[in-house]
This record gives sequence, structure tokens and C-alpha cells, in this order.
Amino acid sequence: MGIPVKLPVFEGPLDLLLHLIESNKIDIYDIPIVMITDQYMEYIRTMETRDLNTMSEFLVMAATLLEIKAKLLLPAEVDEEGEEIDPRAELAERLLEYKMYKYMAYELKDRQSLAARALYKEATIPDEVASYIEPVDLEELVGDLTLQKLNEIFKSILRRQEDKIDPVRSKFGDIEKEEVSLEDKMSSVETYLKGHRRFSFRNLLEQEAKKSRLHVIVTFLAVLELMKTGRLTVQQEETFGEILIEAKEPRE
Amino acid sequence: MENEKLKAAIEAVLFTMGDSVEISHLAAALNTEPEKIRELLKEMKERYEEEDRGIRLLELESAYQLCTKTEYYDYLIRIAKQPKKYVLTEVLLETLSIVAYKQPVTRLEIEKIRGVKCDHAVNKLIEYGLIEEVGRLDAPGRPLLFGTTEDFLRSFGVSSTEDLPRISPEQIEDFKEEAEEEIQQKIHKK
Amino acid sequence: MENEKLKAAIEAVLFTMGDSVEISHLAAALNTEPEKIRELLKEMKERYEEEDRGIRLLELESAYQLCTKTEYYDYLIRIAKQPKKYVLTEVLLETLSIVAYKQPVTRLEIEKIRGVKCDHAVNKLIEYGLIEEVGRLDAPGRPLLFGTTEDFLRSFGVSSTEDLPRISPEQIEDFKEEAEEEIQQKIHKK
Repeated sequence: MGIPVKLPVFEGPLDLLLHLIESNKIDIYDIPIVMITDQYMEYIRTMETRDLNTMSEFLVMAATLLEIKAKLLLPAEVDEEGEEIDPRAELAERLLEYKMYKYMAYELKDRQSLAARALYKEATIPDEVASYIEPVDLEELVGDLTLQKLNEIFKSILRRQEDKIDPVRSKFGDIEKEEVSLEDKMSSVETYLKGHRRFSFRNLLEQEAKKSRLHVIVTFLAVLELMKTGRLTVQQEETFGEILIEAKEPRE
Repeated sequence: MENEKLKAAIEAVLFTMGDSVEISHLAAALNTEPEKIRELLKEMKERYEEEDRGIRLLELESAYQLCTKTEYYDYLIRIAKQPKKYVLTEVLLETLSIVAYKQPVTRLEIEKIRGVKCDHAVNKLIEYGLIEEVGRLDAPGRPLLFGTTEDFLRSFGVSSTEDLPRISPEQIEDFKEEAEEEIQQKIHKK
Repeated sequence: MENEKLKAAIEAVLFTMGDSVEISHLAAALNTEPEKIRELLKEMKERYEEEDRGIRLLELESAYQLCTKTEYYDYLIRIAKQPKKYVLTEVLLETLSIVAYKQPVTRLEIEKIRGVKCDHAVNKLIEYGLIEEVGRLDAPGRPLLFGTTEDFLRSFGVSSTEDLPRISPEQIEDFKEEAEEEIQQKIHKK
């Protein structure tokens, strides 16, 4: 059946080269390099692709062809056995290898269309099998685990829990997460900003301190957050001096 | 189509479908009289009964289905069910130790002690038969209480949970005093 | 267990699972030597080839699977759902044939043979489950090596990569005459 001639869209430089060789009915081992190079260059000049990657692959081959063309003009090199090296030999090998895989691809395609005519079956696991639960062998499961070991494990958990408790934080008692949310605090600070434009950070915190320690903390976080988003600026004249908060004009 | 071929085609259809197939459907697909199909199916049914066959033909009103012979279910179980390796992972051991020493205990208490969710571990331990539900706590939501099972005691060679080794006063000494309070507070608050 | 029973058990398992089952799994489940199982499967394979059977045993490297005989496809498709199909473009087929014949193979080797980048093709073939990573080459950069999957064997109806079609003398006839000599040379050099 031979290799079908495709539309002039080629998968790559080798594909194009193979096409030129076949349409010119020439021997892969005796490629008229000048003619083929001209035809090859002609083709890539008309290529419409703007894809640099694709283009570069074709250009690499163009360079190879030109190199072979140049070598053919020079006196032939000889190998260790004194035989002349044909500058085209390597390219011919590559073309043949490529051609072989291309041919195999067609073979595979035929195989695939035949194999696709076999249908398979989904698993049909009977309920009795699906619902089977392997009994647990407790003896094996427990193995060499002893009560002593279990006891050690329990103690280590308790110890670990103790490590987790931060002595400072634990004095606060439970922190109620819902009580003060950062979002709420941010909007209340922003409202305050609208009315005051410029105010003392200490005053702000003193008001909050009347509520709870948590309010102070969250207010502080809210100020930091608003600073980050550029809603306010903070100034301090000297170390430990009064911290002044000033509203920034909205960006627009 | 000759009978042999028809039988093969029927087998192919029943195999692929897995499920039951109406005789009328088979007849239409094979361009053959339903009566003929029914007759062939009867013949096939006998063939499947042979000793070296693991499948059989099931007759269902006006349909037929291929299915596995029940006598081979045991082998199926070995293949379809990955032999489960039951192991007590660290998480399971920790959870088990908490249940053993704090029983009856709720999921929430276990979670508080371990600091992580314990649903999976609790379920696994129940599956293994090491712990079980022993009641409900008289608290909002009436959470389930868990305790160790008799099997648990048996596999550890103790006759009652009273026999579980307790944490001795000296051991408790080792715990930081202040931390201990905290823990007690946390646990008993519930 | 006697041979007849073993065969029945194998059939039951293969039928139920639908998917391919490793010989080693069968051997373990049936408490029988893998060699024995392999032998029985060979005998079963022959029985399935009989005229009145619509299914056959497919050998896939070290696994076996039941499937319908291809000659009944036209009847089957009137009842059964068409399995999902993917279309392999020429690029994909070329890349796949290189992986199939040269495996294990790196991306770079494929690119060298085709003269073009193959990332897309390789990724697509992996997505289709036809090829997979099989290791890394012990070379600078430790490039990934690719090979074909069991699904590849199934989709192309071959039992192992050894069974892939080679170029036969008759097929070579079809090649253009001028290339003929060179190809012969190429094949016999292998």
C-alpha cells in the first residue's frame, strides 16, 4: 500500500523531506542534495505558520541540508577503514528510521481498528461478594500490644496536650472567637476615621480597653490591616511618643 | 446464520451486557425468530452447566443473563476484595487508649484530648470490635458515649476495665502541676 | 482442586471482574502454582476458540481478560453501547509507534527520530492511558523513560510488545522499489 501522500501539511522536517524524496522518486541513499535542498527551501518559504517553534524545527533541517551541500563540494572525508564518508549517510539513516516508524504507525492503526471490534464487560460483582466483610482477627490485631503500652500511649497524649497549653494564653481563659471579628473592627475603625480624620492611637485603644483585652488586640490588628490596604497612615514623632492615626484620601 | 454462530453471537451479547437481555432484543439484533433464540438459549444453558464452566445462564421470564456460579464466590472474594490488613495505627492506638482510660467518653472529648478529628478512628475501632457505643450523654445534642468492648478486655487479658493500669500518683507528679489543672479543667468542664 | 473446577473458578473470576486479572492473583486466590494456572488458561483459550463461543481469552503480558470475538461486533453494537473512542492523529500514532518499538524511550529520543518536539503527543498518549512513565534513564538530568501500557496492548490487540507487527517481506514489496534495498538492509541489521 505504500505511504499515502498527504495534503501539504507536514508533521515535521523529516516528514516533508520524505515527501519530497518520494514525489521525486529518488533513492534515499542517493539524494540529489542540491535539488532537494532547493525544493525544501521553496516549501518552507511558502509555509504559513507563524509559530516560531515549528518554524525553527524546519530551519534546523534546512541548515543540515545546506551543510551537506557544502560538504559535497569539498574533498570527501575517509573513515578509519579508509572508505569515503558520504555526507548524506547520516540523513539517509534518519530518514529510513523515521520512515519505518511511520509505516509502523499505519500498521498499528489497522490493528487498532480491528481490536476496537472486541467489546469488554464491566465488573459484575455479586452482592454476596461485595458485601462480604472480612472478620477481624483481634488476636492478630492486638498482637504484642499490652495494657502497659496502651497506658504509655495515654500518658504521652496527656503530656503532649500539656505541652500545647501556652501558660500565658491559658490565663486568658477561653477566647471566644465569635465575640470580636476583625472585619467588624475594621469597619468600626473606618467609621471612626471618617468622623475624626486624625486621632491618637492611644485614645482609640483606651476606649477599646473598656470592653476587653480582646477588643484591644483586634483593634490593633484592624489598624495594621487598614494601614496595609492604604486607608490610613500612622505617624510617630519620637520613640515612645504619641502615635497619630490619619485617614488617607481614597485613591480615586 | 447457522446455529453455532448464533449461539456465539448470543454469548457475546450476554457477556458484554452483563445484565439481563430480553429475548426479543436478541432476536432483533440477530435477525432471528424469538422462538429460535429461546431454543438456542436452552441448549446453551445445558452447556454452561458443565463442570469446567464458571458461569451459567440465568432464565428470567422473557430475558436471559449470564452470571457467576455461586460455588465460586469464595475465590471471587479473594480477588475482588483486597485482603485487608487490619492494623492498629498510631492514631487508632491513641484513640483506643483514650477510650480505655476515659470511658464512657464522647467523640468531642476524644477530639479535645487529641486536638484532631477522630471520626475515622472511632469508626475503625468500632469496626474492629474494640470499642462500642455504650449510651448517650445527658447533654445538648445527646452525644454518643463510647467504651471498650468485652472483646477488648479479652484480647488484653483483663477481666474488667477496673483492671486497666491506672496512672500512678508519682507519674502524675511528673506532669507540670499547673498544666495538670488546665487539663482537668478542660476535661471535666464537659 | 481438580482441573475442571480450577478452570471453572478461573472463568468465574474473569467473567465477574471483566477487567484483566494477573496470573499471580489467580494463583494466589486458587491456591495453585502460577505455572499450573498458565497451563489451564492455555487450554481454556483453545476451548473458547470453538465455533459456538462468542467470547475469547485475551492474553496481556502476565494477565488474562475475557472479551468478545471481533466477528460479532456488528451484532453487539445493535444492543451494546459503543465504547468511548479516541482518535489517534498521525502525530500520536507516529509517537506511539516509536514508544512501542523502542521502549523504554525518553522524550529526547522520540524527538530525535521525529525531528520535532513531542511534548504534546507524549502528554496526550499518557492521558489516553496508552503509554506511561516506566522509570528514569541513568543519565544527566535523569530523563523520564516511557513505555506502553496494558491498555495499549488491549487497544491494539497484541498480547505483548514482543507480538507487535514487524515488517514482513510481503509488506516490504509495497514500499517503493527504490527504497526497498535500503529497508531490507535496515531490518536485517537489527
